[in-house]
Amino acid sequence: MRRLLNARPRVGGRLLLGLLPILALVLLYLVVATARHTENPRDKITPIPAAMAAGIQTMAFEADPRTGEVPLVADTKASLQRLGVAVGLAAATTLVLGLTIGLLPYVRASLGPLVATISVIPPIAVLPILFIVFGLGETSKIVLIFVGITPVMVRDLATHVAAIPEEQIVKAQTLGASTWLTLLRVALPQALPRLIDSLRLSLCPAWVYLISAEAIASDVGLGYRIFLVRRYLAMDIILPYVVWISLLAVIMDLALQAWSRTSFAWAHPPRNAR
Amino acid sequence: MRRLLNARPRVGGRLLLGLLPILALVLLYLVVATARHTENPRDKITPIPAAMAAGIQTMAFEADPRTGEVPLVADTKASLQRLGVAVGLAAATTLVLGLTIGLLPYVRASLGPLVATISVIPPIAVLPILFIVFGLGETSKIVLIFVGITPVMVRDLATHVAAIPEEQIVKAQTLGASTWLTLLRVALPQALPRLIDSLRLSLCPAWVYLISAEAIASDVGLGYRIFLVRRYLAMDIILPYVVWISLLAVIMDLALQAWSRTSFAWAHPPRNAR
Amino acid sequence: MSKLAFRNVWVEYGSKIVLEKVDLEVADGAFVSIIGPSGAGKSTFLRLALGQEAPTRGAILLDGEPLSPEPGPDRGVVFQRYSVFPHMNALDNVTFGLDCAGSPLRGRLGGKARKQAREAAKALLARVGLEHNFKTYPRALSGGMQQRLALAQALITRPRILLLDEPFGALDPGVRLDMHALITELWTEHKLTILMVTHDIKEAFKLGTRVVAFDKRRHDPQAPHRYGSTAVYDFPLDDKKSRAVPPVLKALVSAP
Amino acid sequence: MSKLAFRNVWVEYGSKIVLEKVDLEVADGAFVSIIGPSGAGKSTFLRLALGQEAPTRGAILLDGEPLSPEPGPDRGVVFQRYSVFPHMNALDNVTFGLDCAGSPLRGRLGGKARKQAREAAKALLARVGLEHNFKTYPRALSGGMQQRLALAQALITRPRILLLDEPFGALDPGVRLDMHALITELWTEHKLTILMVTHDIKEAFKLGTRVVAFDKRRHDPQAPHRYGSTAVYDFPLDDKKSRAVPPVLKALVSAP
Amino acid sequence: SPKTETKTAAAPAAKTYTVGWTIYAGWMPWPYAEQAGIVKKWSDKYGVDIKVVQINDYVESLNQFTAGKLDAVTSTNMDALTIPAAAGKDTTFLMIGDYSNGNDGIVLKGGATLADIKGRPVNLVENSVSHYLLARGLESAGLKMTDVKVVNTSDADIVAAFGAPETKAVVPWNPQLTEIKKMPGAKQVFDSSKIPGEILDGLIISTEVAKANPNLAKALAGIWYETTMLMNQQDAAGQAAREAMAKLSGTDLAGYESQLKTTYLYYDPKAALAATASPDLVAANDKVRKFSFTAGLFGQGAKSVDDIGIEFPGGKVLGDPKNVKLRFDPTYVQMAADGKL
Ligand SMILES: Nc1ncnc2c1ncn2[C@@H]1O[C@H](COP(=O)(O)OP(=O)(O)OP(=O)(O)O)[C@@H](O)[C@H]1O
Ligand SMILES: Nc1ncnc2c1ncn2[C@@H]1O[C@H](COP(=O)(O)OP(=O)(O)OP(=O)(O)O)[C@@H](O)[C@H]1O
Ligand SMILES: [Mg+2]
Ligand SMILES: [Mg+2]
Repeated sequence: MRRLLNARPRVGGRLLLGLLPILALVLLYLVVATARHTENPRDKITPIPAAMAAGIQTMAFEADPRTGEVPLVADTKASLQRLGVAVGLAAATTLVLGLTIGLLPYVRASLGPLVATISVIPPIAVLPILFIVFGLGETSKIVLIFVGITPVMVRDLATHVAAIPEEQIVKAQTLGASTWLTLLRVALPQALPRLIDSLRLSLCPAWVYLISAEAIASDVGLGYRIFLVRRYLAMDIILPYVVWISLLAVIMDLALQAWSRTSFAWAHPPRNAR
Repeated sequence: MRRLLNARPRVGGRLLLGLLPILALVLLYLVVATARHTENPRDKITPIPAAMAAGIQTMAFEADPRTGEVPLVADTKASLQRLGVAVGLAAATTLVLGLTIGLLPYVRASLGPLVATISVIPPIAVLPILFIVFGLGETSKIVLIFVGITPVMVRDLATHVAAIPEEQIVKAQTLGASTWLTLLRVALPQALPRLIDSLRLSLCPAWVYLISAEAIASDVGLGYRIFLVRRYLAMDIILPYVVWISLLAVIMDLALQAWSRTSFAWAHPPRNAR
Repeated sequence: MSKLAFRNVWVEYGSKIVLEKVDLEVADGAFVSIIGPSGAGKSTFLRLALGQEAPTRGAILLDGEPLSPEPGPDRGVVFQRYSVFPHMNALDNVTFGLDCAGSPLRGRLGGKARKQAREAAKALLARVGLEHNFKTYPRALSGGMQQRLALAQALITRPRILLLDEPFGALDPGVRLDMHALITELWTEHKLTILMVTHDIKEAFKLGTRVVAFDKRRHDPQAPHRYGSTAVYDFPLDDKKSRAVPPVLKALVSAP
Repeated sequence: MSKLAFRNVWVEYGSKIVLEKVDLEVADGAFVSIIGPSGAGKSTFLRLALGQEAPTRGAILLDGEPLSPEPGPDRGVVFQRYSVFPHMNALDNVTFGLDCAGSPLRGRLGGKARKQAREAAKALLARVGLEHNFKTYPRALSGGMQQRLALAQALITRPRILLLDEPFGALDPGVRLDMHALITELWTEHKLTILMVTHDIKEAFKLGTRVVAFDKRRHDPQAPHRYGSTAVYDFPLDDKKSRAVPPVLKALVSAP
Repeated sequence: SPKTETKTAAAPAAKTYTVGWTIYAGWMPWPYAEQAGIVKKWSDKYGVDIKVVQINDYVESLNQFTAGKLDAVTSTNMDALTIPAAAGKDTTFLMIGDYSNGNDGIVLKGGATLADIKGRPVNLVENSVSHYLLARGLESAGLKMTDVKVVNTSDADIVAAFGAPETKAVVPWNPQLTEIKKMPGAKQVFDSSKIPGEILDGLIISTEVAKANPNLAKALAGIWYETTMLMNQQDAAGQAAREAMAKLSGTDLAGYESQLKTTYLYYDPKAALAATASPDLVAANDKVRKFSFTAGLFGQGAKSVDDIGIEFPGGKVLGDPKNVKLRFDPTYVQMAADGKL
């Protein structure tokens, strides 16, 4: 018999193996839900698929009379907009700060310690402060996401840029590059794929901060809706919303990955067979 | 004049430069606080240092008559305990899953996709589910932290272990190592420093989840206190608490870093001068 | 009696044929140098001998028995890089093989066995000139020292066959010469059978008792993967004179 | 007239003296090989010439003027590694120097200038044998090809001085020989002054018109940092005969 | 002098006034008024710009009011006293909308009477009216606060909390109370109908803002009473209004009407006026302020229960008359009752 270490599943088997635990979880849920439903037909905690379908129907296909909009669509739009603005701002800030901190010793000396300090403060702790300073509008939500993900990203990018071999920096200068051109044509392009990686890692925290902010003050948004219906323990709406949020998160992750692979092919070594 | 790129501050100047922006922020706060205080002596949003000192005095040096404990001490103890248990469990799980997923193709094929999927789900979204399944006690708080940080850590560690050069794995086998011994003596020791790095990165999210959980249902803890006193806008207590949390986070980060440097010196290349 | 035999061995990846119809017998105690252009399947051939990979067709026999389809302690190996464990110091790298053999559960010997293992490892390290570096981690060793360490590590389990994949490719010329002397000594001393892949044709002829060249017999420019490589030349080197490099090979492994 | 002159140059890091009292004049068009044991300060010396580092004492003059204290386009450089930009293909790597010169704001030429730059770069790439790899990224190039690319990249801005820090140290012997031929041709063609650091003493004598050896004049085993290195030997190589390696140097740079 | 009045109104008209609300049976008229165009109608009439915004988290909405980001907000009398007023913000109770008449309750899991609560952990929003209700309940059962262990629990999660095995007692308000009562093993042992008139809900406004622009206060009173009278109609229009409010609070008509049953809503301004003028109001608030002070809700600096002054109609003041921070002002309810809006 081969050592487990050396045994490799075939391509088809690999797919099946990967789906198995996910399917097992779904099945487990169905069994539990049916059992609880049989015992107590009014059980709200583990809704059966039919109940969830009804929940999805009201949230995703019927317009809310007050706003005239389909709740799921309106929530998704609002949340994605907040997320998009915040993540966009964070990426832009990260580029500027990460590049200069990583490349220019004077900027590193002055801003490095500040960024390192800020990056360890749990942003949720300052949430009450944010609301008081920025009010309840879009600003405080965007600021929370921004404050939550930017310092870590800046720190990561600065470290990456600082690790560009000294040889390259010297080489650029011997080819006539100024500080600006070294930044623009040597550091920036090498920073971009790392920034995308960093963004991918930051998306999960970004969602967390978005949902936390929407839970406290909002009248639309995916996080708002989940917290709103929590009062009624409406798991038939919460569960589909969670699945939907996860789906959006997965899609964003894949999109960023694809972008990096197509636009910065040089940064992606051919995949290891192992 | 030298290019900005090549200009390096001296050692002494570097320290000063690093402190400058932090001091500037503190100063800015003092100016704003004093101005607001002059205008409205009962202003609670930007407490002056004297008010904060009083806040610190009640929270950190006087026992709460109801419980007989000093609130800051009790909160810190409770929070650190939750954090410690959750992070410990997460680290242990990460080791087992990360090592096996990274090293054994069959485990990778079956659990890899599941972990990848779970790691993008924002844990806050599933919080209501956690409460229902695990109740309101310590368990759900610990589970939230655990669920929040483990998948990302497992994914990271598995990637790292999978990147151990094939040559080393083959070499171990030619030296008579079984799957178990390869795991124990080749993969595990190389995974440990990475696990510590990963833990350092996870501490900030861990704090976030801890505070979120404590904000929702608790009777002691740092996050509980911040969200409780929020109702009187007691910034004189919130601000010192935030500083205290940040301090704890910094200390943990430094401790982990020091541990890695002393115990796994082989994994730390001598620092770059640049 | 022949020791290692390749019988009509093929290696295919999908429609891509890497090795075809390899028939080769390696005698006990031989030092076989393997040369050939990049991509000719030299490393693949070594992986077959190692058991790291199985042939898609044909058989590999060791002493007449089918070769165990996994790497094991009877065949040692030294790669060009990543051949030692970065998290163990030199001594631990060498004792690792004894730890595995003697302690299948903990992977660490204890008590007297441990002491004996360390003595043996120290002797072997001294043999390869690392007597002053027992406690040094690989990162702090030069390339040449790392490869010496890898040799000591591979030899501690007394393998019958030693497989080397460009073991000296990353070394400076001076260091390389020292290593040549060392490997020749160890080969004699431990009565090894050695298969060594190299890009350096002079090295191949200097060290080997036999030089095997891999290349494609036929090239189809329209379908470069249609044909695989095989052993196109096989030179036994019995006397000193034959150690000059035959002109036909010079073209084969010229610089890229 | 002398071109590059080092006058009583010292380099100290705190109390550690790396170079002391270096006095050296390099004539126009010279090919100076620099050898010496590891840690002798060869790279430090090159960094001085590059302007990447300033001497703690003494002066460096270029044509009688103090050397600009920063790297600039008059002095090209090729390092052992990391000498080309991984995010640019071969052609972009070479045009980079022209882009910088012609477009200080965007760092990219446009229109006709761009076309001209690309033509020049293509010609230079063809010159170093990379005419089939314009679009290739460095990762997909072999080590030898990367160093060829680095040479083309350095030469496009027509530097007067070319600094090489172990440019061939990581290459296979066969490839190395090809590079020797190439650098000699380019040196003649472009009328360059070359300072080349190498660990390979034969290479130093084969290529250079002059060989300078760095080492400490005095060793104090109790305080190894008390004394710095300097140019202890300086061999002008005018005729073919003198190109044999003097025995005194063999000890200096023996393998570690 | 209607001329001068329009002038003073015109000057700050450039400012948009923000009114915050949170989900609670007695506050649902606000979002409905906005949806039905009633807000716009009264805004236009008085030349003020009013924006009605929902805040998900109740405590946060009061914080925002204290910080000046909201000009008016829905609140209980106790929270108005302990959050903005205790923070030094001069706050006016513009109108009493309702009192909780069973909207807040103490629910035990397995237990017949309130006395069974002894020794149990109790999940509630700490320092809120729930906390007050618990105190009053314990008092009635001859128990002390130290007989139970309070666990702070977010109101949004209290339903889920009740499902957890270690939860033994909760003090929720509606709509959560209704949900919890439906759960197996739930038994309500005390509710706010036993302390009528003590837990008051209404709209509070910054005294400064109200003084600067009385038209805003008038418009708000107008909006409120038009809406409450509409929802009180037992016809199709009234039912439509209640149905919309039900939907806005995330439930259905039946659910909402059952919540209204336990809410004593002053649909008619005359009734509200009477309640505002009644001496019962003073007595109720006296109880509330004493509880609040004992619980430490007046903040660090407060030395005595009389530190903060509460002014009632007719000039009666509880506490320090020189530091009046909470005012029950009948002016606008009176105008509504007189039909002068
Ligand atoms: N897993 C694989 N799937 C597909 N093709 C492979 C795989 N492994 C190796 N090959 C191909 O097999 C051929 C032989 O590879 P191999 O590494 O054995 O060559 P080599 O002679 O060792 O070359 P080099 O001198 O560059 O090391 C190459 O064309 C390579 O691309
Ligand atoms: N920034 C620095 N601070 C302190 N010491 C340094 C610094 N840079 C170099 N050195 C020391 O200066 C000495 C010379 O280094 P250098 O790299 O010039 O040697 P080298 O001759 O190029 O060696 P090699 O052959 O290994 O490349 C070494 O001892 C090195 O440790
Ligand atoms: Mg190979
Ligand atoms: Mg050097």
